[in-house]
Amino acid sequence: MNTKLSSKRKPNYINPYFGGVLLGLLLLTIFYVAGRGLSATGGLKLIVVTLVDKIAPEHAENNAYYRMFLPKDGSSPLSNWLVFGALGTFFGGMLSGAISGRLGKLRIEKSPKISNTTRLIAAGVGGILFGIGSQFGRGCSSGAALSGTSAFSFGGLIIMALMFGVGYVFAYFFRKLWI
Amino acid sequence: MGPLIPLEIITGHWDFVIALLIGGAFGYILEASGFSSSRMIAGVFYGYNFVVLRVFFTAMIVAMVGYLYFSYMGWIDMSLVFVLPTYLNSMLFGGFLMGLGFVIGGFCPGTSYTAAAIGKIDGVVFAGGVLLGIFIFSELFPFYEDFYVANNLGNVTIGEMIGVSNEVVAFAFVVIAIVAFYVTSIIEKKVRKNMTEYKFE
Amino acid sequence: MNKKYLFLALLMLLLATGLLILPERHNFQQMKAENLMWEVVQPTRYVTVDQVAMMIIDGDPTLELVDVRPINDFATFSLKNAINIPFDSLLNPNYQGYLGIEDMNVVFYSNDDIRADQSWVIARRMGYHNLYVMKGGLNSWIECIIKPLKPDETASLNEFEDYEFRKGASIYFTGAKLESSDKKSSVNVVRRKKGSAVAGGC
Amino acid sequence: MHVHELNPKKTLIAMLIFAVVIIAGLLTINNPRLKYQISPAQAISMVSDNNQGVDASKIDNLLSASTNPTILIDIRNHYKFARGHIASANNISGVELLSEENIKWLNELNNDKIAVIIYGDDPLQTNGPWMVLQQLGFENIKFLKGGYNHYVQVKNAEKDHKPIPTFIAGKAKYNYAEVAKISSVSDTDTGQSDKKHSIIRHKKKGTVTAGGC
Repeated sequence: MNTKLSSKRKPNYINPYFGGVLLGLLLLTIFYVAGRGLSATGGLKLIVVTLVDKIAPEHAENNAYYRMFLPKDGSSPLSNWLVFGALGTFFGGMLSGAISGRLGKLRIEKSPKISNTTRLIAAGVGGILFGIGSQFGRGCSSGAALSGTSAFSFGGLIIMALMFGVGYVFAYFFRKLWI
Repeated sequence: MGPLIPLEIITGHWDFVIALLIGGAFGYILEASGFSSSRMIAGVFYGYNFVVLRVFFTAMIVAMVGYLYFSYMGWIDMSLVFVLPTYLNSMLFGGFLMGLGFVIGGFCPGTSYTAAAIGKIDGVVFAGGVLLGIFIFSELFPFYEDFYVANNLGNVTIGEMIGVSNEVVAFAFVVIAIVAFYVTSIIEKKVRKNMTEYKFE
Repeated sequence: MNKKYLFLALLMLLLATGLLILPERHNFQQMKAENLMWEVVQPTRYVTVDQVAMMIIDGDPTLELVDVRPINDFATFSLKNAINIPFDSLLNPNYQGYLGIEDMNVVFYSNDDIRADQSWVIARRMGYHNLYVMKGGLNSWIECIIKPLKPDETASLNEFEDYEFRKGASIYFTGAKLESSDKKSSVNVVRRKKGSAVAGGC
Repeated sequence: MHVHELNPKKTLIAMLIFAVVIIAGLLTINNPRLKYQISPAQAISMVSDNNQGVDASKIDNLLSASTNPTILIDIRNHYKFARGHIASANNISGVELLSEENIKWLNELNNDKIAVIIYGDDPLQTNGPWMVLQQLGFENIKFLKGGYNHYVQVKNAEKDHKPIPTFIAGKAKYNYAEVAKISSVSDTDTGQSDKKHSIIRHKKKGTVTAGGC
């Protein structure tokens, strides 16, 4: 579909509607197979739980939140659907990048107006905010907003609306980061 | 018929293989749609690139409509599909933080994995940030334990909340999505005319 | 703008409209009669009073005893931690939350086993899983567990072993019953939960 | 508009496949062969009515009636049927009863208002299949109270000119709260419960698969 003229300069992404339909069908598949939605942060959460449990088991046992995700039978929290899903996401992205030639050397993508450090700090801060928010919201953009809303969860709709709404409200203040 | 795992049609460790496959497909679709680029994602907030909205809404309406048809045909038992419970207070707060994190960091966790996978340092840093954020949240959990579970509405669906059937909700979403697709494509065109600095990564 | 987009939009709208105009289907979530009959004739859906006693004594967390007798009967006597769902209230939405809890094995009991069995058939038709009937009901419970009869001299070793267990169980239940009469108000209420905390995802 | 968004050819193909799957699914919705005629709520109120069974003592008259004799169906397995059954009974298991021919046959009987009585060994064995058939709308199908074991007792009692035992179902035989409180309850209860005791002993002897409790 790419015109030959510009195929060098422009990455050959797929049509976003096509991606959307595929993602929708994937959601349907996971509803059909697993009876739940996609998840991205769940895997990271279990990694955190495992790390804390390894380093300070008593501390993990005393914290109500860690305890919630430590399997009662003493098995590793890592042997969980969510962790494998997150791993799959990573490798799936890598595969797609390799196929369409985007897999490359380490680099930073940013607006030309800001320095690399600024971009990395922003990414880190954004990640921390997202990490905390995803725990309060019981799901991230894929788990709560996308899968939740698709399964008609009211909470998922709230998170989706807020995520985009707040994004628009604060977009003005952070425009330098992007434009 | 479905869902297969809750009905124990698929058991044992096969579900991990399936998780890996579905996760892989998820990552592939995200990356191929361009979600590994934070500037592309952030474009949704500045009007120069609405690819996030397109993928997101298309996926949602296809899934919603398909889900209802599948349930109608008896392929999926809706009562066995997980409906995210609504804890109003903590979800409002969480949504707020995520919106903020979204516009500052330019990723969400799933997309940051794919960005990291193709070698973007900012993606790695974002994923690390998420990890740190979850750790901070867990460590401070005792301070807001009550807030975390306050105002629990249970596994309530959108339809139940506003008093219509899920079919109507799905229809409304389809209409909204189509209108949004049209409007955003016009906005995008206008914004891009005035933009010289943005190029595809 | 490509015309195909217009077509796509129309197709999506059409599919969504289809959802609105589809005729309602009743009962499709209920179990097919053939399957129901097949399960009805399986003896595996019964549990003996000995098994129930064993599970109670072991504190099996998956056991959910459901008393289908009327409220008054339940108030005068019930098994430990049992939940009361009177037979005529089986379809009452307030009670249905107790059925279909993941990983819970529901054991119906009544005076004998017929009422419990009827509850089983109705609940199974409604599509609930992991349901059992306590064979012999409370009558059997009294005869076997509370007042076990000593087997004849000629009885097999198995029967004597059963008897030993029942004697012990009898002491457990009659002794524990007296103390636990006030504990009963704190019966842990298990509400239907979709998925566990971990399944909450993300 | 991006270059790659100009032509949604693949999107169209994917969407068309999606639509075709849905339409194919809708066209092939298989309506169940057997439909429940009464709702679960109706079923509950119907089985709550205790007069659905047929007494063992009346069964011979029904079977030998000159007009519209009752059809008797033994739902036990072939082995037990061979060891003894009520004369003129047909041996059809519960699952077999739902086969296409049998449903057709039962429908004809239902239309002709010919009563059908099913029985198993004991009430428990009879109850489930009977309820399924009742919920499928066979109003003519009744069950034998107490099952085959009780029938044998009745016949034996008749032969020995003893009082015919009555069948009681669903009743509490003990005052549970009382019995459960004191572990050493004397065996000599009131006369009434003594009588019920004897019934139970009879029942146990008759049961082939003893050791029920």
